[in-house]
Amino acid sequence: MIKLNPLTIKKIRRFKSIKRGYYSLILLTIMILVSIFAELFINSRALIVKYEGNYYFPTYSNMISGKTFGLGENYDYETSYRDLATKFDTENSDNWLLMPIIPFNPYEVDLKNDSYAPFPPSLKDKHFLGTDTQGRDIIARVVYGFRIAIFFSLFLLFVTYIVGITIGCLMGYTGKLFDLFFQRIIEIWSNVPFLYIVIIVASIMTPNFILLVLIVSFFGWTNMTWIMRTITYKEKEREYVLAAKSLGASNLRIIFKHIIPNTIAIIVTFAPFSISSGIVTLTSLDYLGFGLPHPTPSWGELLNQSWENLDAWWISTTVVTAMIITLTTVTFVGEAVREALDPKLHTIYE
Amino acid sequence: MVSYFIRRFLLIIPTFIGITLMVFTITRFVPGGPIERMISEAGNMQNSGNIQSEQDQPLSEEQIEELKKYYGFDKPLITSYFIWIKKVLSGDLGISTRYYDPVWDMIKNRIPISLFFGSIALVLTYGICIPLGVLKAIKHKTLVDNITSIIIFTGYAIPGWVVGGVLMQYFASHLDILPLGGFVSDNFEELSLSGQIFDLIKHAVLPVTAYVAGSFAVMTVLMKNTLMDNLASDYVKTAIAKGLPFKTAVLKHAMRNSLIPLATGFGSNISIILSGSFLIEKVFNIDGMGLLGYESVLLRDYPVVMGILVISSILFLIGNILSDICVAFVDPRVQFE
Amino acid sequence: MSDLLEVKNLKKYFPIKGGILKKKIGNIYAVDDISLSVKAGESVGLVGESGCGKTTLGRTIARLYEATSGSITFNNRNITKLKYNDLKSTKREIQVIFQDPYESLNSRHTIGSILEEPFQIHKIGNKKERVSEVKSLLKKVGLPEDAYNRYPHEFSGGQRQRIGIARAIALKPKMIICDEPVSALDVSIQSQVLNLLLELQEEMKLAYLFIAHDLAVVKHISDRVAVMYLGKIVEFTDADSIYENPMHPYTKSLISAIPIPDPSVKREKTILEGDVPSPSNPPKGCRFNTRCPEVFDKCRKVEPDLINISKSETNHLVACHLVNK
Amino acid sequence: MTNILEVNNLVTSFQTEAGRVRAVDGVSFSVKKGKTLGIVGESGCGKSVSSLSIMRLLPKPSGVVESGEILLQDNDILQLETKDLYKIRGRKISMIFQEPMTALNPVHSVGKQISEIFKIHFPKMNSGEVLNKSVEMLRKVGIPDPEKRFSEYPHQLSGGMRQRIMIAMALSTEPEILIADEPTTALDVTIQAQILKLMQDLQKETGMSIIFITHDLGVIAEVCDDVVVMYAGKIIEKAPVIELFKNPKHPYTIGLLNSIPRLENKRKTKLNCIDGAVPGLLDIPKGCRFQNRCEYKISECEKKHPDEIEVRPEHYASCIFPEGLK
Amino acid sequence: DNADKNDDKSIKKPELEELSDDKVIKGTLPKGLKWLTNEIDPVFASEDAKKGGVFRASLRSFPQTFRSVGPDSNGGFRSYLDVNKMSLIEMHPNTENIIPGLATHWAYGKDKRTMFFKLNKKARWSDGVPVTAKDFLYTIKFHRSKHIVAPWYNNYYTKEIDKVVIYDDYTLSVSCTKPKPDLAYIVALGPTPSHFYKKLTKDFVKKYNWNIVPNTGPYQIHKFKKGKNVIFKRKKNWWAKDLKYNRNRFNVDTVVLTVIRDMNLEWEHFKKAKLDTFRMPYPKFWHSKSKTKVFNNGYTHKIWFFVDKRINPQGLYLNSDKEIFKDINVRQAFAHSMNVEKVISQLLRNDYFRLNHAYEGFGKYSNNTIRARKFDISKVKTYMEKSGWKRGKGGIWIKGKIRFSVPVTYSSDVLTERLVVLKEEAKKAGLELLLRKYDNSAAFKKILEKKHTVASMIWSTKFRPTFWSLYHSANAHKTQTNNVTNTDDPLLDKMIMTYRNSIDTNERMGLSVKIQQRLHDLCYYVPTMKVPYVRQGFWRWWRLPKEYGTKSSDDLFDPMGVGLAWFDKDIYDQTKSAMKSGKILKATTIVNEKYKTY
Ligand SMILES: Nc1ncnc2c1ncn2[C@@H]1O[C@H](COP(=O)(O)OP(=O)(O)OP(=O)(O)O)[C@@H](O)[C@H]1O
Ligand SMILES: Nc1ncnc2c1ncn2[C@@H]1O[C@H](COP(=O)(O)OP(=O)(O)OP(=O)(O)O)[C@@H](O)[C@H]1O
Ligand SMILES: [Mg+2]
Ligand SMILES: [Mg+2]
Repeated sequence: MIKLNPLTIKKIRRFKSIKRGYYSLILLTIMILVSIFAELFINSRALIVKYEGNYYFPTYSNMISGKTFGLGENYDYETSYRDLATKFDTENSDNWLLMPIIPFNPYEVDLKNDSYAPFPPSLKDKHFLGTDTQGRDIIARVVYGFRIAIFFSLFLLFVTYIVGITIGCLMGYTGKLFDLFFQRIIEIWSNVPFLYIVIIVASIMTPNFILLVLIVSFFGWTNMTWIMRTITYKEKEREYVLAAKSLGASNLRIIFKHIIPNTIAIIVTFAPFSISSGIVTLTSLDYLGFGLPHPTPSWGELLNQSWENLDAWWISTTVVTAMIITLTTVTFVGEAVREALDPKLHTIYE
Repeated sequence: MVSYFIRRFLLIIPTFIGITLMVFTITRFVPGGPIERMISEAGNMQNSGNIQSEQDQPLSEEQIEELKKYYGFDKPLITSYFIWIKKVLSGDLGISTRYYDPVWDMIKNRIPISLFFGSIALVLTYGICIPLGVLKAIKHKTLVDNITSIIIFTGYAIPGWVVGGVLMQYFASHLDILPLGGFVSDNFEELSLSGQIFDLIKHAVLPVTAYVAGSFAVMTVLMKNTLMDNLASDYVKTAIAKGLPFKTAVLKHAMRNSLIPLATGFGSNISIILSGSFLIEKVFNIDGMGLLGYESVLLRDYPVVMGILVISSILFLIGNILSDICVAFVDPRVQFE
Repeated sequence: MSDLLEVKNLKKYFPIKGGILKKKIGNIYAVDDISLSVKAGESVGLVGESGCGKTTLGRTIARLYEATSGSITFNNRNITKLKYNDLKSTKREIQVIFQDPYESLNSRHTIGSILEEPFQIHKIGNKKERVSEVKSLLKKVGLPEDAYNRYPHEFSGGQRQRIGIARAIALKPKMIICDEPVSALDVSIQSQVLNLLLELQEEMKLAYLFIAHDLAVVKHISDRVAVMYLGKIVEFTDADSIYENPMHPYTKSLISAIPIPDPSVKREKTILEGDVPSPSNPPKGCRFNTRCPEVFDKCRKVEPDLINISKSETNHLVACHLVNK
Repeated sequence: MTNILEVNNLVTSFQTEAGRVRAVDGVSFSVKKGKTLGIVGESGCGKSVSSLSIMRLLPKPSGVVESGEILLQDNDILQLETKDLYKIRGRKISMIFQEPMTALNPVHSVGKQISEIFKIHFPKMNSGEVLNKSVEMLRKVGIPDPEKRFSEYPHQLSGGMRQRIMIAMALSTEPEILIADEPTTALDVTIQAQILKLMQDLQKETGMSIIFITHDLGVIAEVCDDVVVMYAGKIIEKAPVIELFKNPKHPYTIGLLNSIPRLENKRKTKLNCIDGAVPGLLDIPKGCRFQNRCEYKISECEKKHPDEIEVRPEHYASCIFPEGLK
Repeated sequence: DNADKNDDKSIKKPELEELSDDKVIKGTLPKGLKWLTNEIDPVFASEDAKKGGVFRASLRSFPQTFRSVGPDSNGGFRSYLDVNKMSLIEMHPNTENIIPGLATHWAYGKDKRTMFFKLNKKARWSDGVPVTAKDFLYTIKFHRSKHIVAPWYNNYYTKEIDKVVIYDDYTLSVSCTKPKPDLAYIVALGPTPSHFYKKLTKDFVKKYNWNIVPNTGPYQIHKFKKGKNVIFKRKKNWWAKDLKYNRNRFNVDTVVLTVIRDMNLEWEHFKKAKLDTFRMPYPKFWHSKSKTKVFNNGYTHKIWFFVDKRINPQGLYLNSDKEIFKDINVRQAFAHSMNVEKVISQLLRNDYFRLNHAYEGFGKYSNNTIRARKFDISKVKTYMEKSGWKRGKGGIWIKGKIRFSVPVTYSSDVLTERLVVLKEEAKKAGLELLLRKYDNSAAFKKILEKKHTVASMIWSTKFRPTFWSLYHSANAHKTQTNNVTNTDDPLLDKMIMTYRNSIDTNERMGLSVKIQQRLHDLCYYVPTMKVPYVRQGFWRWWRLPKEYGTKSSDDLFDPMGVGLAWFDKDIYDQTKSAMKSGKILKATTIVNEKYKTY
């Protein structure tokens, strides 16, 4: 096992002692894990099917057509496992299948003939928090929407941090013209109304995931760059850097072995806030209709639906709650990280 | 000092050109401007209403060329940029391609509205954050601190427009005690002065809450953290050692120093005052600068977009200078050599 | 014995930048026309008040700062203008120990990797050899072997300074620039470190440029001592004569200002008036004229040269009109 | 001679992440009227904490005086109501700190910071008087052109000047005791000499008592009448200054005095030194706190911290065989 | 009628010469004209109607201009201006016969491209100036002017309208460039107030952007607050108020149009009686949202009124220039993979109806035998296999490297939920739809540049079916034409050309039916649905005639268009007091199927 720097261990311990942040982190981790393996909990595909003595595991496999399970000659498309379950039940054979807790995928429109979406929460239908206006399961939409939002933010974080750290470090370290030039660029960049531009671009080209990450990071890199520049600027004047220099270390070595590791704390402090702003950005864009294309599960779209269907309280309640939980946990984690890395002396006098 | 500001102002120029040129370029290469709008209108028109026609197609190439000329899109990018900037310099922001009104008039009409919300929000933010930050710093890690932390971070986490939407649904639609957005009632002019004030307040409560909810946390925490730093500093110890009661030491010594970082952010708040948040304005149907900008972007009213950009970037740059002045005001160490 | 290090007319000015355009609006004359030499195995002490340019001089010699003008010759090689690759071999031979043992060690690296770094940079040995080399270094500076995997903050100030020393001697340099290596340490620890430095010098035939503001410490460790005032050397001679026979009024008052840890000794003190002037705006004439108790007209106009006044073979350089009359 | 201040069995502890630590553990000393008491010891041994305890200036909530008494003219400071405390601080006991750079508020002019003292303690004074008094104080501490300096800000002054301002502030109410916590450590020797001289002059003039904290034995020798040597939160030796330097009894004091490089020493000789380092507050050994660095250590030393013994008149040391040394 | 003219001497009509640089064409009336008029069709307003009241409606956005020509004049607000501009002749909404407008009489010319009109001498502009023949001449000049920046009008008034000839102040003729079927509707020009515009200049667009142009209809803009509202006032002495077909119409005194940017906000305003009616074509509002206090307590009522009118062809337009849709089998398979029925029945609560083809509602011009292709997986299979496609791994059809995966270009938010259902159903049929929503003009640009694969869109309709611009090969394979399917079929081309050039109504009807069949067979277009009714909620003090509306009503309460509704003060007071006391009135939902055709 790698030996952690005891200072780091101390910081981790300090973080753990901030209960609000610590439990938020646990909750957040669970949420992310659940969303990564959401297919196991929320999916229209069965987890296991036993049919005529063979076992099938449809969750992560290719589509299995209904023909395979004897649902009909023309059943060339994806088996409806819920129907299959009903069939198995009535047949009384030893065929059986196991469905996930919520047997719907986020795209599936589960409409009915006699009543109309949005359907309220129902245990019988297994829409535990109801459906949206197209009859899609709310939990499924929310969970898969969370997955997309969080990965969007992580990708965004990754891209902006890579760019920000590279340019920021160079600016702070080399200084001079390069620094001056990018200072101006950043000043300009951060003044450009970024949401407007994203809207303009998004309205003419229906962005996909990667494209949207790129567009948003195209305007999002300045923050991290500026932060990195400032830290590098301070850090490079510190004596341990001089010490490395006096040993004859190259600039690259100094940047990568000395400066960047010492800025990690600050980078880490900003990460949760970047993540929450990533989520908010995506949600806002989706809400305005300039985010990922339909029918991608998305909180923004659900928010939009919920404003329009207030009588369907389950939509607004669920999505607003999900948003509040996620964003507050992320924020609490961020706050706790900040406090753990930079504890404030609490001093008052008599 | 004067020369400092002159140079500061001079530095605005390249930044200003950079910002405007960039947006100008983007708007140039994006379809959906007045010409595209006319093309699509023409397409619809010949299919609509009473008029009967078979020959017609949407506009021909020559007609499109003519329109380009009319709107000045026939010139190369740089030329038209310079034409634009020359006009801006002479105080002419151009004409909206949507309303055919002078852009400046349109902006001018929105300024009071945004200013109203912005300044109330600003006053509230500072007015609440500073005392709250002080309280939290002194009561660090107590119940009061923890509870207010949870409240402000929750407020911070949820975007203002979501807060706004939720509040409006509850107070305006459900409880029906506050108006459904808008800036003032339709019969505003007919109201008495007190009625007008009351009407304004009624309309302002929710949007202001939405505006303030998010900016709260940042400021409060900033205030708290710097105050805590300052409380632990030597000079507060000195002040107390002189015989100053703790409270007085906080107010007279620690506070002023803690205001420095807050003053640094003051300038950017100035520009936010005016530009507002279009999402909140959209939710509350407030005709401010934010909404104007948003609608102009959606409908590709680029002169207005550029006009707002001009105003907001000048405000931002001036805001920076204002920040400098503010900081210099509270911090004697800062000098404009 | 020829000089290992020879510094001639070295100047280092820091530009004062102002305004938003960050234009140069003045200079800090941190090191202003300094010449000195260090022989192999010799230690030269450097004292002076805060801000007089000691650190700057040391760092300029170590090529951490770019000299404004003048020349630095090390081992008969002019290193003033060398570029990175050519400089590398010189860097092996001149090492630096810093004042602040807390700041000069990267808190994210273990002692092992801090001490291995010099070998990595200069591509010496394989991993195994390096580890054993580091272990022997630890032993040499009197640290336990298990320090290898620990982090700097787990050590006390004195121990950390030993780590700094170990790093400096790792590449077996010819010369070490010690920038106030003991100022931050407690008295009881200070003597440990001084002893270590003396031992190492003996053992490795090191030359020291020893910077401190405590004249007693400097005198203790040095063969020759230079006294600096506002970017200039005002007196430069061997350590004993600087104490026994100070010539420059500044040196004199410096010595008299040092509190003597013996309450029974009462002596007459010359207490200097006022503060050290700013190095960005040094006084005309002799730089000491604003505080000199024996100032006269010429001092305010003419800058005295640093002149050898010694009749014996050991040089005694002084820059004072009183002496050079 | 009368003691103006007596500290008896002071125990002060701090709440830290690793638990509660005693920074000062049963310290007793007294300050004579008109005299200077020096407190010397290595970094972290509890000098500042002792002095802050006297001022009741411990950073709350982490620092608390657990027990003991601090008698100022027979009144226990520790028992005072907060509002009475305000009347003592700055009026009867003043304090100056090590870092003149940070001890002054950067955003107020020095004049304002000095006048404040008068406003607190002499509320009846009108502003003209306050101004005159303040300027006079500045002049007294040797600040040239005090009228001009009055309106300047701390950053416009040099370190020495700032320390003078601190002294001016501390002395403007003519307190009975001045606590100077390493007032010259951050200054250059030539400036240090100025400040020390100033303090001595002012003491002569006002007849106040001084508690002078330093780790520089040279300074102690120059300015103090009595000395207290602290080690890891305890006093291990106290004596009048000449006695202490002539006849140090505690092995630590002896080691300390021997390890100082002196100008008159022979160059490049091996200095005597005390091996090892001061134990951290968390791993203070049972028994004598100095045991792991003591060359005379015997197994007895591990049992308990030795009591204070009056080895000679007015000379106390905490060691089990102080007489046996040397 | 000089008496009227002298009422306001300050307004002087310009002489004709001033109007035009070209010589005014003054002719002599041909002999033997048969002057027609129509006073025998049934009236459609109610005798009970009373004048008065304020009607509050909403605008989604503030109009960009009050001009009716030039840039951005074609927005939603345009209709409020148009309804207050009378034409020479009007059309009876139920019988579709010509009724008098500004002209009292009309006559057809022998050349089949000219019509003659006699103006009503009472006709006045809203500023009191009489409407004369010159105003029609000016219409042509006006619309041909470059200064109005309206290329489409420039075109139309040059290529379609040939000339206006003036015989005297109150007699004129209008000619087309060539003989036309349904000539009357083409030459029924509206006048343009020459005295108002005077000389047109380059700055027309800007100068007249917010000008309130004199009109001839019942209402005129009274005042407006930019960005907020526009208020119309009824003309107390409107010259045409006693015309037979105008009596008892246009009853409301004041019409207030307020900008409310969002439908949900509009709904909230309606519930608070800040708006008088609310349109609810969407099932959501009709069925569920309206289950609210004001409806349950009977303060507001609902009406569902079927109409019989030309249906706008909504649906999916396949671009046959894309490789995949060159194959008719694939197009048919595509059509059979669209489960429009499911969308209608399960999403839209069967409130909408399946559209069978692009030309429904044109009476005898429509082919009523065509039935839209239904969702049918086995048919999809047959067609796809016929062209050699196979089901791939994910169940999607593949052929070589091509997957049956097509992007659908659209721009309207309401379509999203329908397309989502179509997409999910199509997956079963082995077709993957990728939904690509663009901003309105971006989508249109893309479609006109023929870069789409499938476009989900809706065309507006005309009086008679038109085919040439949408389906003739002359408009295929090039940009900026309306043939967005790139239909290119020789047989079709021939029929379209014949239809286009014929002025024989029967021949045209026959051809129209045949062309529609051919279009159905070629399957470039998948019709989706239609909404052949008006559904509104309204506050109960608004009264309608017994018939409720007309055959082609768009908005039953629209005060200015058809203007049949009126404000009942008694009911208003009664309702208000009921609301105050919480008294529950009878909840009412009116369903009228008089004009339901299926
Ligand atoms: N990197 C730098 N940039 C600008 N000015 C500098 C820099 N380093 C030092 N100086 C200035 O140069 C002068 C000499 O500084 P230097 O650190 O060499 O003094 P010193 O004698 O080492 O002082 P000390 O005893 O406080 O360490 C000072 O006025 C200092 O402010
Ligand atoms: N606020 C505090 N919280 C926790 N521990 C403290 C605090 N202040 C001081 N200590 C601890 O108390 C011990 C004594 O500190 P003190 O400041 O009195 O030392 P000192 O003798 O003044 O040293 P120096 O010469 O470095 O000023 C130290 O170990 C220190 O770590
Ligand atoms: Mg230095
Ligand atoms: Mg201390």
